[in-house]
Amino acid sequence: MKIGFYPGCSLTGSSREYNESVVALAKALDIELVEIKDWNCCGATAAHVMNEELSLSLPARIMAMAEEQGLTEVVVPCAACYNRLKVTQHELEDENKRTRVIEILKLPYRGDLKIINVLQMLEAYGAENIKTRVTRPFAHKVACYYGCLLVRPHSILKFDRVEDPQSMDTLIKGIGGTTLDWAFKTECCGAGFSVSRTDLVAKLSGNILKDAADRSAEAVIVACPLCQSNLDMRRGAINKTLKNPIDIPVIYITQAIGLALGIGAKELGLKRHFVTVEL
Amino acid sequence: MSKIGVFICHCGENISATVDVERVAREIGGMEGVAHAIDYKYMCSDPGQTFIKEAVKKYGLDGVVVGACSPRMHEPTFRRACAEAGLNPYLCEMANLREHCSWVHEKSEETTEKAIDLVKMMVEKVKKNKPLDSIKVPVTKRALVIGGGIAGIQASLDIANTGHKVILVERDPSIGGHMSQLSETFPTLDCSQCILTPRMVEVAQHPNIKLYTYAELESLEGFIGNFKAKIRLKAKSVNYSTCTGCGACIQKCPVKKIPSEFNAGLGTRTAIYVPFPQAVPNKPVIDRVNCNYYKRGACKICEKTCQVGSIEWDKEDEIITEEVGAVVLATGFDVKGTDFFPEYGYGQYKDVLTGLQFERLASASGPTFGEIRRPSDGAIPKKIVFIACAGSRDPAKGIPYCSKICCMYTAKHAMLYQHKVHDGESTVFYMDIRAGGKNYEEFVRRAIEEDTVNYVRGRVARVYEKNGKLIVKGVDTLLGGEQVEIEADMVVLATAGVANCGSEQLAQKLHVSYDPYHFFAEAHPKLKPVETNTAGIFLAGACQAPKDIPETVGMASGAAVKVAALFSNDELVREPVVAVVNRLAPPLYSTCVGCFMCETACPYNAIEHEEIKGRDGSLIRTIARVNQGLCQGCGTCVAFCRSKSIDIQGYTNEQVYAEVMSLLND
Amino acid sequence: MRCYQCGKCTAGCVLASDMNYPPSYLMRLLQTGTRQNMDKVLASNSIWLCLNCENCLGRCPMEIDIPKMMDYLRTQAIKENKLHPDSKPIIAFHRSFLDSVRNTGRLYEIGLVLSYKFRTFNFLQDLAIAPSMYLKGKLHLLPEKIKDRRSMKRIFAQTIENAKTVNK
Amino acid sequence: MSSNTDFEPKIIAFVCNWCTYAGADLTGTSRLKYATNVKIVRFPCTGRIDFLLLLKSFAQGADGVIVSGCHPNDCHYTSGNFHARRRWIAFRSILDLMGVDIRRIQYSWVSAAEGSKWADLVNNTVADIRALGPYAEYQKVADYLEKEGYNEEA
Ligand SMILES: Cc1cc2nc3c(=O)[nH]c(=O)nc-3n(C[C@H](O)[C@H](O)[C@H](O)COP(=O)(O)OP(=O)(O)OC[C@H]3O[C@@H](n4cnc5c(N)ncnc54)[C@H](O)[C@@H]3O)c2cc1C
Ligand SMILES: Cc1cc2nc3c(=O)[nH]c(=O)nc-3n(C[C@H](O)[C@H](O)[C@H](O)COP(=O)(O)OP(=O)(O)OC[C@H]3O[C@@H](n4cnc5c(N)ncnc54)[C@H](O)[C@@H]3O)c2cc1C
Ligand code: SF4
Ligand code: SF4
Ligand code: SF4
Ligand code: SF4
Ligand code: SF4
Ligand code: SF4
Ligand code: SF4
Ligand code: SF4
Repeated sequence: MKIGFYPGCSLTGSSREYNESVVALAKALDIELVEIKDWNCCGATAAHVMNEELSLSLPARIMAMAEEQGLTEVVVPCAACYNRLKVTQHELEDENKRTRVIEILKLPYRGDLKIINVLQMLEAYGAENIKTRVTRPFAHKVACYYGCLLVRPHSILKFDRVEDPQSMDTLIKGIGGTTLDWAFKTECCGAGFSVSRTDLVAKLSGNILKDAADRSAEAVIVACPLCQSNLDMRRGAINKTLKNPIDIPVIYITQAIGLALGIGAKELGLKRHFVTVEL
Repeated sequence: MSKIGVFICHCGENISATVDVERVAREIGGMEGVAHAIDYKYMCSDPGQTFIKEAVKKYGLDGVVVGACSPRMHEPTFRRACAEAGLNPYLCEMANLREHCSWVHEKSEETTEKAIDLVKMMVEKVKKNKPLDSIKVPVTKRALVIGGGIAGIQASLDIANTGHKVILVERDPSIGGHMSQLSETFPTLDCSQCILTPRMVEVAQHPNIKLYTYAELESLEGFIGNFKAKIRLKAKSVNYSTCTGCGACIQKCPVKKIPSEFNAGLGTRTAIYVPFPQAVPNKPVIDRVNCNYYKRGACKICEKTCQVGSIEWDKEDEIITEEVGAVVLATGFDVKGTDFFPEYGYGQYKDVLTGLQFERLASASGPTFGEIRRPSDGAIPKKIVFIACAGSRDPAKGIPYCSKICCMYTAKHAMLYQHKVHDGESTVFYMDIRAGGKNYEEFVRRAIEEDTVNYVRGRVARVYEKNGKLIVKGVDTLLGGEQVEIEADMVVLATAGVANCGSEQLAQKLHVSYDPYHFFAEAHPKLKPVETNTAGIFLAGACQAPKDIPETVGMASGAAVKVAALFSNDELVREPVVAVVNRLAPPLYSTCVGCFMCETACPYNAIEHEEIKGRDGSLIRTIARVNQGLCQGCGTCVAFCRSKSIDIQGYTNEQVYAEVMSLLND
Repeated sequence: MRCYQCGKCTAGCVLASDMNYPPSYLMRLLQTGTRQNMDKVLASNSIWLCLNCENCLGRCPMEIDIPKMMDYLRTQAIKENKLHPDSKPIIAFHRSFLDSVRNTGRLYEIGLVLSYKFRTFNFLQDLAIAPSMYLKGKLHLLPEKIKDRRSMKRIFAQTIENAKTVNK
Repeated sequence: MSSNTDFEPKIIAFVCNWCTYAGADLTGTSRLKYATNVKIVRFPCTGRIDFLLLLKSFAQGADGVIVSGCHPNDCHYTSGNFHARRRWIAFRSILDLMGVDIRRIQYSWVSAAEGSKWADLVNNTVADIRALGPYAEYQKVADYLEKEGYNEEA
């Protein structure tokens, strides 16, 4: 199985461990990831907030490059990038916007690339292999945290259910884990405010962690580097807002499955987290 | 050549003040085909009518035109006069010289000329008029009522009490509908079953009512006064003529865990069951889907228990035919389940209930014998949140309309809760309180003021469970959007009232229209609320739109009166203003080419297919035929027919052309 | 605007209590259509605090796209230079982020943080976590650059640096 | 547009029995005044109105035509007026094709309660048609009817 791959900036920087675990897991599941050549940043929230055409042009270039490379399907592990790419694709169905963006890019753009997130990739191409290759069942009670960007806007992403998504829970159950029925699956963690309004991130992420901890989760499972860094890297700031500090780790779904398949902690980048992972 | 009589009226001075009536009579008198033309002060008076009658006889008139007021006023008068003189009434027409001429124009040459034109038009039309006979259709004086909720019960009793026979068809094993599930009813808080049960019994015992429970309409053919209904009697597996209703079989049936429909899923029932203790008829049916014997071929405990041998294993559905003259549709409504709203719990939290489930909890005959207890653990909830408009007024996920009854029943629920749990706290999240009705607003105020129900204006965004509590995240919009979070023990959703499942198919079987939400459509939103646009089929109750009991009962009685009025005659007499497809001598038969454009156009399904067969019985052609019982005379088909084969009596192409040409041909 | 003030957006908005005007209130202000209330909206922190998390949109019975309106209002506030103080660090962050993308085609996190600190004069912030980030291999000292950096210059020149392009 | 002041247009109104005819009756009972140029032909429903009749009217010398019935949703026969409106849309293009000035056909809704609307409709139509002048191309329509027969799209 061969599939296009857009890592995005976070995965090459502050969320390297996500990249490492995606790559390691893909290898273990016989999925060949073909990185888009000379890819650029999707612009994230910054472009979205500051200028609409910019926010469409940056993702459009990525997709144009992938199309040029002959890719038909691209997995985008970062939920923020996934969201930007999908929304851009949707927006560019509008003739005028598309013409304008093609004029800016000076690249052909068709818009028929299939953009999927990591959960969809694992569902579609990994489910069977995961089942047969589990060597170390992931016997933990965890809270699956989807965040906002993976499921909203539903009308465009058309992924899972908005209020109570299940795809990550199903994957975790598939490797022997137990998942919580909890309330904050898709509440916002503060997203792009990590640097500019750490106080708000601490409050929002704090609420999320608290609910998971109250329900005695052993870990929070995520599929987005923004969520991960807010819940993990900002733990110091979060714990300052809470009565009882919380020490449950926040790991990627790819790391959880990697562990179950017997991939080493180092290979999965588990050492890079701020909150020590002992699972 | 025609011999037409023309009578111009002064209407005192109403016409003659601006129109030179003598000149009108004079000029018309000179028209080709006019045998007699006069003017007179009051044509509708006795002497005026006598002039007409005498002229008909004296001149042997074959057409009459009265130039007077609007035909909407006196056409029947003058047609009757003609008929009395022996002239076919449909050979009499009126020219509207008052409303359309003298009253709307100044006195002038033009006004008189217009009056002359108007009379000319009618003279030309009358020349083309043909004698018509009013249509008589026989009436079968027996009514079919579909649905045995309070609407169907009321309509059946009212019709039966006028002395006519009623056939009541109910889908479930018992009549009663939603009302039988209710605890106490607003705005008086009287016990629902106490007022309903006597009527249910009355239905069962009424000599004029034939009750078919566990039955559904299979098909309906025919037209007003003359319907043929095929009814499917679903196999009950119990012989009702011998069953005593002792209930021994029910006690012994080992399949006990089937969610009870009557208790809205909160209680259980057996496979052989009577839906509720007061059921009418109070005899069981076997639910074949869940019965061990039908599922696996073994059990038959009920059969062994039954002393009178009433179990019939091999009974099959039976289809019977009934002839009826009118139909009352009373199939009611349904409520949406809790899974309608993902953010309120996906139907996954046991203590998030629908209003109907709360009714069962509050009902003395319910699963908790009237104590408000949580389905999850049986505890008495100390804090309870009611969410109004849960599904209604929500174009995004629900339905855009207001379900109308839920503001009231929510107030009732909060009140009942406060009466039963004295130290309880209840909060209602609402958007508007719609309490239009006699004593309704007072009722809601009582909930707020006397029973201290906490009303918060704002919608709830989310409900989730934590530590056995339901966390309700709402807002108080009257405090500028302050978030309100309540840790509740129970949440009750005022879920939307929606059309009954299958109502669309039923409407299609009956050829009645339905609205975009699948509620049956009334013929006119204000003036014909109980009629459908199919003559002879009437509506009662919540099948037309969500409504409460008083309105339902009023509507049911209204429908019953319509049926009784229809049954008050042996024959229906109708204006012959209906469409006809022309008929010619063989081998032509008709100019109709059988395209059935008329069929697609007709809003009343009045077009039928007629097969023309040769002497040997072989099919020559299929052409259109109008069912005069169904045709309402709108004429839409006429405009659709390209071969001009269908025409409408009284407004034929010929007649209308004659009118138009009289105006333009000079 | 079809908003009927049910308040469901506010009930579920994670930052409603930090906003000058919670989302439903903001919608009401806009609904009045007066200049006075528009000014209130533009000068509020609500439009800057909104995270575009779309909780409100996902639940609004009238499907009102509040996040999209927020996008528009932010651009409008910048254009009219009516900025609530809360907007400063947020805009500074976005600008620094985009600078990095413009120059390298990707996000250069150290560069971003440095540039952000110059913009906000908040030199102490994040001092605590940067070293551990570096130690955990989460920060690159040198920027990663894409080859076709000219395309980035062109995209920026024709969009955000082009005075004529505004958010719709 | 003053050249036609002494031109008195001939206008025929095709109206339905339930709404507009009754509306025009109300104009009368309210004693509202309007121009004498319009003569009403009564139909059960606008759905009955056959557009051949409109063409014939023009061919025979009408200068303008009014078609009016119940408001949408108020149709006495549920849907007749919808059919009429749909056909009118199709009919417009035929008229256009033939070179008939569609401004000469006034399509409107007048309910039984709109007596003054009827008066306004008549007066406005008369003014409009007077401004347009006598309908001179009737021969075209007559030829068309002769040649093509009638092939209105339903
Ligand atoms: C939670 C709740 C509380 C309420 N509280 C009150 C109150 O306090 N006071 C008040 O005035 N009103 C109240 N109402 C409203 C009341 O229930 C309705 O007004 C009333 O039930 C309408 O009666 P109906 O006969 O039209 O419909 P239904 O009660 O729905 O009866 C319809 C009947 O038709 C049968 N049926 C359906 N389809 C078919 C078919 N195809 N063939 C044959 N039979 C069919 C059904 O089985 C049913 O028996 C409440 C409603 C709800 C949901
Ligand atoms: C401002 C306003 C606007 C409305 N708009 C709408 C609307 O848009 N849509 C709608 O559906 N409804 C509307 N309504 C409501 C509507 O007017 C009523 O529903 C309707 O008129 C009620 O009809 P009725 O015959 O019961 O009473 P009424 O119309 O009041 O008729 C009662 C009749 O009885 C006569 N009468 C009274 N006492 C005696 C007596 N002792 N002996 C003999 N005769 C007597 C009266 O003279 C009168 O003719 C409106 C009402 C108002 C006030
Ligand atoms: S017939 Fe009509 S116009 Fe003549 S007097 Fe009677 S009411 Fe008046
Ligand atoms: S045969 Fe069926 S209905 Fe009878 S007792 Fe057994 S399970 Fe119950
Ligand atoms: S035991 Fe027999 S008689 Fe008694 S209720 Fe059952 S079927 Fe009827
Ligand atoms: S009746 Fe009240 S609760 Fe029900 S939909 Fe209407 S406003 Fe909402
Ligand atoms: S539209 Fe005319 S030709 Fe066609 S089936 Fe009907 S009557 Fe016959
Ligand atoms: S006149 Fe109307 S109701 Fe009668 S057949 Fe024609 S379309 Fe149907
Ligand atoms: S949820 Fe939608 S309708 Fe309700 S207040 Fe917010 S924007 Fe308005
Ligand atoms: S998108 Fe903005 S306004 Fe809407 S819920 Fe999220 S933060 Fe609140």
